[in-house]
Amino acid sequence: MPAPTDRLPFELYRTMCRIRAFEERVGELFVRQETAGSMLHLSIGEEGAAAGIGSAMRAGDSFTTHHRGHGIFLARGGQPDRMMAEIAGKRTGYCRGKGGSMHIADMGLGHLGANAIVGGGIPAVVGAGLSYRRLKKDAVSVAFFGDGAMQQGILYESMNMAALWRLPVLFVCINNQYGMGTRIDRASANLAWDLRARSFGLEAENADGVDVMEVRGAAERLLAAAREGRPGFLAVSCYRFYGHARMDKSPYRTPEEEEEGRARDPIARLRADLLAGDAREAELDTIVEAAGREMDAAVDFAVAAPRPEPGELFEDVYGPDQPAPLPVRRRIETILGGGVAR
Amino acid sequence: MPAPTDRLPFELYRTMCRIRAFEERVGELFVRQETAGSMLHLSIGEEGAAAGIGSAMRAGDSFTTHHRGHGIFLARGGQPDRMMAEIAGKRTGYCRGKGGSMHIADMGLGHLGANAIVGGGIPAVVGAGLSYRRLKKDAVSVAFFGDGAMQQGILYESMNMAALWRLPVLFVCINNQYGMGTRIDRASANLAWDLRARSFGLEAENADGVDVMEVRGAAERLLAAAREGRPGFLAVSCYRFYGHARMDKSPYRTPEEEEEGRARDPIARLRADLLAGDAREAELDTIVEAAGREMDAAVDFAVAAPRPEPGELFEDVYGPDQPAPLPVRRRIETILGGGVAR
Amino acid sequence: MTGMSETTYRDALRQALDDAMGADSTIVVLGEEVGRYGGAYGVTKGLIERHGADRVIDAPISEAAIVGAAVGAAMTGLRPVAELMYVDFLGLAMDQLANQAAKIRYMFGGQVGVPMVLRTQGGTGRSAGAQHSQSLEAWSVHTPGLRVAMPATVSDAYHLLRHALTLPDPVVFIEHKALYTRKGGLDPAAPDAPWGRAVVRRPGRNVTLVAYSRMVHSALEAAAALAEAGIEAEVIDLRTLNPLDMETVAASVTRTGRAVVVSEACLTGGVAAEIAARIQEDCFDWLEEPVIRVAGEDVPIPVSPGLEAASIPGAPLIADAVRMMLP
Amino acid sequence: MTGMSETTYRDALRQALDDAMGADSTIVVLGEEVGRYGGAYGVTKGLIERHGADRVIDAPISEAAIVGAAVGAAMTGLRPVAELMYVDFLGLAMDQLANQAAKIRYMFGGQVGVPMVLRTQGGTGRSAGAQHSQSLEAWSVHTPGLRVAMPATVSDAYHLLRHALTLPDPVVFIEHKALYTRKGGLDPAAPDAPWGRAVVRRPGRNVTLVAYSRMVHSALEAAAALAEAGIEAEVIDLRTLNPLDMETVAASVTRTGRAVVVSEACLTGGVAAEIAARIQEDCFDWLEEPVIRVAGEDVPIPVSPGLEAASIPGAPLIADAVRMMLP
Ligand SMILES: Cc1ncc(C[n+]2csc(CCOP(=O)(O)OP(=O)(O)O)c2C)c(N)n1
Ligand SMILES: Cc1ncc(C[n+]2csc(CCOP(=O)(O)OP(=O)(O)O)c2C)c(N)n1
Ligand SMILES: [Mg+2]
Ligand SMILES: [Mg+2]
Repeated sequence: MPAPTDRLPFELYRTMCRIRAFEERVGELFVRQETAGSMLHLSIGEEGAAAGIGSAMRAGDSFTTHHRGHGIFLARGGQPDRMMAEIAGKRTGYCRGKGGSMHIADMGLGHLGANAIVGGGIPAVVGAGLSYRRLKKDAVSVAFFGDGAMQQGILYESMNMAALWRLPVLFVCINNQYGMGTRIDRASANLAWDLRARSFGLEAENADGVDVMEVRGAAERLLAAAREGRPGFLAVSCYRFYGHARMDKSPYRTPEEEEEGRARDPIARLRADLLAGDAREAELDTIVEAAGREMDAAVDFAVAAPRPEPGELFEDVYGPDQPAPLPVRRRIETILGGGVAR
Repeated sequence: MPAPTDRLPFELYRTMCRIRAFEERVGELFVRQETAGSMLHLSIGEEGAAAGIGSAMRAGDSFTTHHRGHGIFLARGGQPDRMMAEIAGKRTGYCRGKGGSMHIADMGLGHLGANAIVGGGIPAVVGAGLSYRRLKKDAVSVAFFGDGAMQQGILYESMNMAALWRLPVLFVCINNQYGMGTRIDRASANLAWDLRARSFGLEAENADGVDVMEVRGAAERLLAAAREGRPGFLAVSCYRFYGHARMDKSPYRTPEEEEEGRARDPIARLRADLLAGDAREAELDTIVEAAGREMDAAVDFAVAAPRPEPGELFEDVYGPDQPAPLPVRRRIETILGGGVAR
Repeated sequence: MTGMSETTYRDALRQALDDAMGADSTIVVLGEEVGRYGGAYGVTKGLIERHGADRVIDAPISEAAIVGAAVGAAMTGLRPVAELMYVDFLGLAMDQLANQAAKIRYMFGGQVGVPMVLRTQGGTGRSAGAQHSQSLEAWSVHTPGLRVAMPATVSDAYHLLRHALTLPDPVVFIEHKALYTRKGGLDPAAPDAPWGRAVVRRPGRNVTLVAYSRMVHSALEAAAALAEAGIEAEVIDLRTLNPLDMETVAASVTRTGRAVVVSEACLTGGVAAEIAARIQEDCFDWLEEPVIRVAGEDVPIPVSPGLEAASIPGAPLIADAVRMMLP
Repeated sequence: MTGMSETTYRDALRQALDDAMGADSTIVVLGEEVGRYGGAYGVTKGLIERHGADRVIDAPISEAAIVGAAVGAAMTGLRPVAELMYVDFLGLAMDQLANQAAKIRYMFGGQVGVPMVLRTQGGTGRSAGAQHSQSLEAWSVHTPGLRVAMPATVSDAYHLLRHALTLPDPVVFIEHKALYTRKGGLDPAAPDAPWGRAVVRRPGRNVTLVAYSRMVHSALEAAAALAEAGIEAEVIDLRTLNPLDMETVAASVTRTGRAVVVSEACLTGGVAAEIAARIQEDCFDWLEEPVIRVAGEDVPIPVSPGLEAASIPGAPLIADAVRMMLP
């Protein structure tokens, strides 16, 4: 549900500030060792992609993300407290603490899941597109992935299928210039990825992620086309402000490059644009502060949240009504007690 | 080793006639149930690709093929008798009867292997390219595959790697219009496959497989470029004259389409061209007859050849000097005899 | 259709798909050559005419994306039947099967399931070579979250597939290429046993033969040969490998005191190891002899027909193993 | 370098690669982030500076093609070390590993081998979640043609890798992410035992604990705890899963009469089943109790640290299993 046009830039500003505030706090939480897992990938610098595309999607649309997907989820309505709790491995998190940052999902909001396999979540949107067509649902499914996934074969298999079957699907590459320590030009022989997409039968556009309005415009066009059975590809260029994961200090980048990259800040850019229009500093500061408070509360929620109960280990391996796997200890007790261990 | 230019068309004619004669006979052998295996894929109609490219390659170059690779192997020097024996599952075949039609190989001639996995043999040429560069061998490695493999992700991963690392590699798609019963336009969203290849950083050309000289010309250019570190892609269009496998009667094609397709016969075409030049019928007939005699002899060789010995089942699972796997019967005897079954 | 009739394994599978698609409009069939061609082994022949190209979908040769698309479809309201033409192609799609389909319900805290069936076929018997003849059920059996069914009979071909198409979780459904033309009785109203239960195909008191898929028939053949020498072998058909019905197996082995596990898959690391390990766990005090595995040789499958046949167990080896076991 | 010195598992692996590359110019290292980044877990750090970008090759995120390229390179004169950053990514490359690398020598009648090493790491311990914490050795162990090594100690990290780099066949070399910082002694001139032989890490007479990779240390911990109660557990480190040294295992079990197999991989269908099946085959008459498996739970690995830890066996469960087994 896009906001009325004149409020849109403010809404996008708010979304981007919320993402940034979320990521900053989740990074601190990591340092405090309150997050679950050794891997935490922050999307700071990539807010333009998340907000621009997320805002152009509709209720009912679905998506998958890569491992750097907090921002996208927030832009699609993810609740920061339940997200933060999930990232902390807590029971009140979106996935009851079993998924964490890299496997967060929410069927209610159409989040078909983050993925720790580069490219792993891409073909699911082809399947979702098949569903929507067969079930006559007016919805688009969007795969978000990084530039690294441009080298995974399954992307091209999926692109071809979506185009062949004219499915309501959009492929979005968030090109932050690096896959871990590898710059795109050392991973990809030809960086004109829109040509790749076209050669597989897709509509294709590039957008500059520093300009959220440009991203939003491209997303609107491609989502509309996808809804009509012309699936597409959108490459959004941006810069990964910090390391690959929270521990990585990016020794493979020069300070100059990083400085230049961080200057391509979609939040600062939109703020400047808004101030050049009729926005006032105070109004924007209010947005920033509110985002900060919201995310502080999310942190508190996550830290205070309960851990999963031990027995939950065996839940949800199979569907409801299906027997749970037999714990190894129980097996051994049964065997040595002379019974049959199912 | 290309023949002197003026003899080249005659050489190509001879190669194509030999391939056709081989395939016809191997098809008959199948009907007589003398071949091993339920699967036999004939390359009749595709001789232009095999001869055109095979003749442009040099001694020392290597290649992998798909499941329809007899013609290519013959064009690279494969001995019909040992090929036929292999296809018949005989001990004097190229692979001692263990590989059959779909896994024939000959390291001596640089045949790194046919493959029963669509796309399965493609990345090996990237590895061969790495070897040649590191070992300073002036050689190119060529992957031959069908149009069906244009939808396998590993092709694009391999293309990207070859281009990124500037390897002496050529990718050749033998587009016979069908993958089993599926016409290319029902498998591939965009048929401009040369664009796909270019978008991955390769040089790319299309050639009409009915014209072996055209194929040869394109192959020469692309092999030369590959040798200089500019890997390429060549799509050769042709028509699969008969069914997918020997049993398939292609009910999914119309008789009209088949007639038209079979009219695109590279052998008939070259014969006409030669006769329009200074060739005489008798000269060409001699070539055809010699090919027939050669292949008859190959059939006799294969039929008379010995089957593998039972003990060969356990040979070559691991390298020389490595112990062979313990036969199941021996295991059971050892266990029930009270010993330790390795 | 009710009452018992004679049909083939292939036709029973087709009928299961047809009946299920009639009963559940969310079922779609997706795979290479499943539509117009009717399936490489003819299982889906006619389905596209009956249910339309919207539900019987010919896919490009993209195994990974086929399975991945099925996962996405299953998460969003469809019940897809994805087909891998050969189980040997699992290596191309294993990430989507094991890392996605199998784990999604768990990773996402039970929010959503992946009710899909991966239909495929495996095994030897057609000299199809090392890349088209494998028995790879072990990979799926070792993946929590997947169910695995391997029907041996015409009736099970129908009923296990029908049941698989009602389950909330991904099912790897592995047919056997050498069974398609096999004939047998089918009553669509009467399954041999509930899903997840093994069935005693032949009763006996001297030894228990535990088998699944085609090896059930080899075991029955061996049992018939042994009977001539007065040895009564009980033959159990596991039907599903997840669930694995050890109760039925243990009930038999605690009576017979001897167990032979038969599997076409190569011995080392195969499902027969799991079954053997469980039998000795469950029936230790009753066992007169070690649990014996009669399985495929630890070699790739050769093309040459004689070697191919020698690479997997046949009734003679099964019978010999039993003879060696008996006093 | 000669004589014993103290180092880490990570450094020993790096030294093995470094020494092997010095000795054999056909060795190249190929994988994601192996060069400039030095490997996701730092194993290859510095190799690119020492051996050049021609031999330490940073690859795009294309697991299937990485393994496939290694296969082609191995067939044409190089000895590649391909790296999969996590064993969990095997599902993307399994076709190239199992259908190509493992079968080429056999399918081609012995004409050529595929002397490559697939280095990867697995296991839990970093709350890395269901797709980054698995123990998938069973897939490779069930694939004839592959060798499989899983070092538990610093010395084996070095020596097994050095030996793998001399073998004529593809070796799947699986490190454990929780062992990289582990310290231990290394004498580059003196392996603990030849390749393919298991090693008794602690002698004992009451029970045999058979383990590999990280679980060797858990088993040793359990043995230490048991010793306090006067129970002497013998701990065997298998070191390689193919070859699988049952002689050493049987020599122990025929003395102790009791065996516990310990594996981090989920229980059903895991390598522990193969080992258990073989122990009861080989030592049936000596066993006082069934062979017990202490393995990972049959669940995907959850992220939440407490649940993750509970999903795999620890020393307490191993010790308890032994206590339950003893009279
Ligand atoms: C299949 C697979 N290969 C490798 C990895 C390890 N890995 C995790 S993130 C990453 C880099 C991904 O880069 P990109 O797709 O550009 O996403 P970014 O991290 O830049 O957002 C790699 C190599 C993985 N998780 N999955
Ligand atoms: C990975 C894989 N998927 C499916 C198959 C089954 N199959 C064998 S050949 C074939 C068609 C291949 O078509 P194409 O690549 O055009 O080669 P052609 O047979 O036309 O020469 C298919 C689907 C296979 N062998 N391997
Ligand atoms: Mg990136
Ligand atoms: Mg074709």
